[in-house]
Amino acid sequence: MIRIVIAEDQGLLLGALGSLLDMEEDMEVVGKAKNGEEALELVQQHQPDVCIMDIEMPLKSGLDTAEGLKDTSCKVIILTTFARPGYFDRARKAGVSGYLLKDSPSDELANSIRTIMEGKKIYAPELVDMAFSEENPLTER
Amino acid sequence: VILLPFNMYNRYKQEILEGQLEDANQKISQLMVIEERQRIARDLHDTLGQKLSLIGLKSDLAKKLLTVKPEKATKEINDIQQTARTALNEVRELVSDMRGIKLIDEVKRVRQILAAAEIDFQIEGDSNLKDTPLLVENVLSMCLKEAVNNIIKHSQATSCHVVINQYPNEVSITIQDNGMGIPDKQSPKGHGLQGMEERLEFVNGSLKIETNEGTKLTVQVPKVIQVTK
Amino acid sequence: VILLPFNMYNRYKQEILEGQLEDANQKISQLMVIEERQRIARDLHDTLGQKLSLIGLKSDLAKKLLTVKPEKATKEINDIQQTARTALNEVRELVSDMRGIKLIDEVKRVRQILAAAEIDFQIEGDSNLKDTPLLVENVLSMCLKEAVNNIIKHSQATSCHVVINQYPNEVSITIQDNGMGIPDKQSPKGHGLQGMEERLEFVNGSLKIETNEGTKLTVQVPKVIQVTK
Ligand SMILES: Nc1ncnc2c1ncn2[C@@H]1O[C@H](COP(=O)(O)OP(=O)(O)OP(=O)(O)O)[C@@H](O)[C@H]1O
Ligand SMILES: Nc1ncnc2c1ncn2[C@@H]1O[C@H](COP(=O)(O)OP(=O)(O)OP(=O)(O)O)[C@@H](O)[C@H]1O
Ligand SMILES: [Mg+2]
Ligand SMILES: [Mg+2]
Ligand SMILES: [Mg+2]
Repeated sequence: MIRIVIAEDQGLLLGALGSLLDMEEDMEVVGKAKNGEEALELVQQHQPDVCIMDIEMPLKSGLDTAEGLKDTSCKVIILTTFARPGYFDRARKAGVSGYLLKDSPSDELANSIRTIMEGKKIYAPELVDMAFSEENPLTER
Repeated sequence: VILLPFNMYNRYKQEILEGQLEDANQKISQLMVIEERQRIARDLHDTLGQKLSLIGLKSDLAKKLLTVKPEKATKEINDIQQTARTALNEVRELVSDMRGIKLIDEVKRVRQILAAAEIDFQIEGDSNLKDTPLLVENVLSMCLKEAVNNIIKHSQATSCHVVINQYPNEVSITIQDNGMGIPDKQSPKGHGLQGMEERLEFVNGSLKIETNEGTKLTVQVPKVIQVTK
Repeated sequence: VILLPFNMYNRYKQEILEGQLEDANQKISQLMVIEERQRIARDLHDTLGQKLSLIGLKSDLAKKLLTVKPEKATKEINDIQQTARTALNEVRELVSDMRGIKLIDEVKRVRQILAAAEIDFQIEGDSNLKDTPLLVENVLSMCLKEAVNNIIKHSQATSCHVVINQYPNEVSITIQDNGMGIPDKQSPKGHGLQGMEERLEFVNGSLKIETNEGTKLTVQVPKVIQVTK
C-alpha cells in the first residue's frame, strides 16, 4: 500500500483528489490537510510514503513545507496549474520528487506516484519556465 | 570651418544617444509586457486554474462513480456545472476589466448607482464615442466613474448633471452636482482626483475643478494619442 | 565666441531630445502593455469563454444521459475532461511564451528540463539562426519544445539527440530519442503533434515522424516566408 497525505486549501479539490486516489487499489489516503502546517503535522503523525501538495496555501506554502520535509523519508509531490517565476527552481532545490500539473488525469497522477515510489523524479515540462527562473533572457541580448 | 565638425560631433552624439535610448526603452517595453503577463497569470492562477483543475478531477471522479454509484456521479456532475458557471463569470469579469470600460457602459453603471443613492440624474450628449482610441475612452470612463463616486460619497447633492461634448479633435465631459462643493480650504486631492489627473496627463487631457452651487468637474481630452509633444 | 552658444544650443537640444524620447518611450511602453492586455483579454474570451460554455452544456447532457444511456454519459464526461485540459493548456501558452522565443533560448530551456528529467542531452549544430525570419524561428522553437515535452512525457527514453542544420535556403532540426517509439497502431496525433503540423504548414515547412530505436522527428522549414504558394 502506498500511504498518502494530501494538502490543498481548496476544499472541493482536496475532496476530489482524495476520493480519486483512494479508489486506486494500491493507494490509501491517510490524511488530508488544508494548509502546510497541517500537512507537516499529519506527515509526522502518519509517516506516509508520499505527501502531495498544492503550492499556494495559507499559513505555510507547499514550497515551504517541502523544504521542511527535505530530509525525511516522505517523498513530496507538488501539484500546480501555472508556471510561476522561481517556483520550479525552489521545488527542485527542495528535492521534490514530482512537480506535476494539477489538471492531469488521475490515472496519470497515480502512475506518476508509482514511478516516484521507485525512486524516479517527474517534472511536467509545462511547468518549467526558464525565462523567469534564473537569468532574464533580455539582459543577455 | 570649426563650427561644422563640432556640430557634426554633436549630431553624432545625438544619434548614438537616440539609438541607446530606443534600445533601452524597447527592452523596458518588453519587460513591462512580460510583467503584465505575469500579473495576468497570477490572476488567472487564483481563479481559473483552480476551477479548471477541479472540473478535470471531478469529471474523472464522475466517470469512475458512474456505474458503481450513479447518484454520487450526478452530484459530481452538478458540481462541474456549477464550477463552469462560476468560472465563466470570472472570465467575463476579468476580460471586461482587461478590455477597459466603454463610456456607454460606464454611463449605464452611473445611472444605476445614482438611482440607488436617490440622486437625480440627467445626461446630455452622445455617450457612444466616435473615432476615439480605446485608451482615451477608458480614461474618460474612469473619470466619470470617480467623479460620480465622489458625488455619492462627499457632496450630499440631490442631482447630478452630465454633459458629453464631442468635437472633431477632442471630447469633453462635464459633471455637475448641486451639493456642498469641495471644501476649498486645503488642496483637497485624495487618490481619486489625483488618479484622474495622472491618467488625463497621460493622454494629454486636462481636468478643471470649479465650486459654485455644488461642484463642477470638466474633463477634456484630445482624440489622438500624441506620443511626442 | 560663436562656438559657445552653438555648443550650448546643441546641449540644450540634446537635453530636450532626451526628455522627449523618454516621455515618448514611456508612453509607448504603457501603450504596449495596454494593447497586450487587450489582446490577451480577447484571446481569453475566445478560448476560455467558449470552452467553459461547452463544459456547462456537456455536463447538462451527461446528467440527463446518466441513467438512460450510461455509456453515452461517459463519453460526454470524457469530453468535459478533455475540454478542461485543453483550456488550461491554452491559457498556459497564452500567458507564458507569447513573446517569440529564440531557438537559442529554447535550447537552454530544453537543456534544463531534460537535466531535471535525467535524460542525457546532446546537441549538434548552431542554435543561433542566421537570416531566418522571427516567425520561422518561433515555429522551430515551438516544435523543439513540443518534441522534447513529448519525450519527457511519453518516451521513457534515457537520451535525446538534437541536430540543427542550417542551409542557405532552409533550416532543419532532428530530434531523436532512444525510447519506446510512438505506438504506431493508430494515427497518434494529440494536440501537440497536430499543433506542430499546423504551424509548420503555415510557414511552408514539414514534419517527418519515424519510429526506429525510439522516435525521430525531422522538422524542416524554408528560411523565407512565402506569402502565396
Ligand atoms: N463632488 C464633491 N462634493 C463635495 N466634496 C467633494 C466632491 N468631490 C471631492 N470632494 C472632496 O475632495 C476630497 C478629495 O477627493 P478624492 O476623490 O481625491 O479623494 P477621496 O474620494 O476622499 O478618496 P478616494 O477617491 O481615494 O476614495 C474628498 O475627500 C472630498 O472632501
Ligand atoms: N517521443 C515519443 N515517444 C513515445 N511516444 C510518443 C512520443 N511523442 C509522442 N508520442 C505518442 O504520441 C501521442 C501524441 O502526441 P501529442 O504530442 O500529439 O499529444 P500528447 O502529448 O498526448 O498531448 P498534448 O501534446 O496535447 O499534451 C502521445 O500521446 C504519445 O502516445
Ligand atoms: Mg491553493
Ligand atoms: Mg474619491
Ligand atoms: Mg505532446
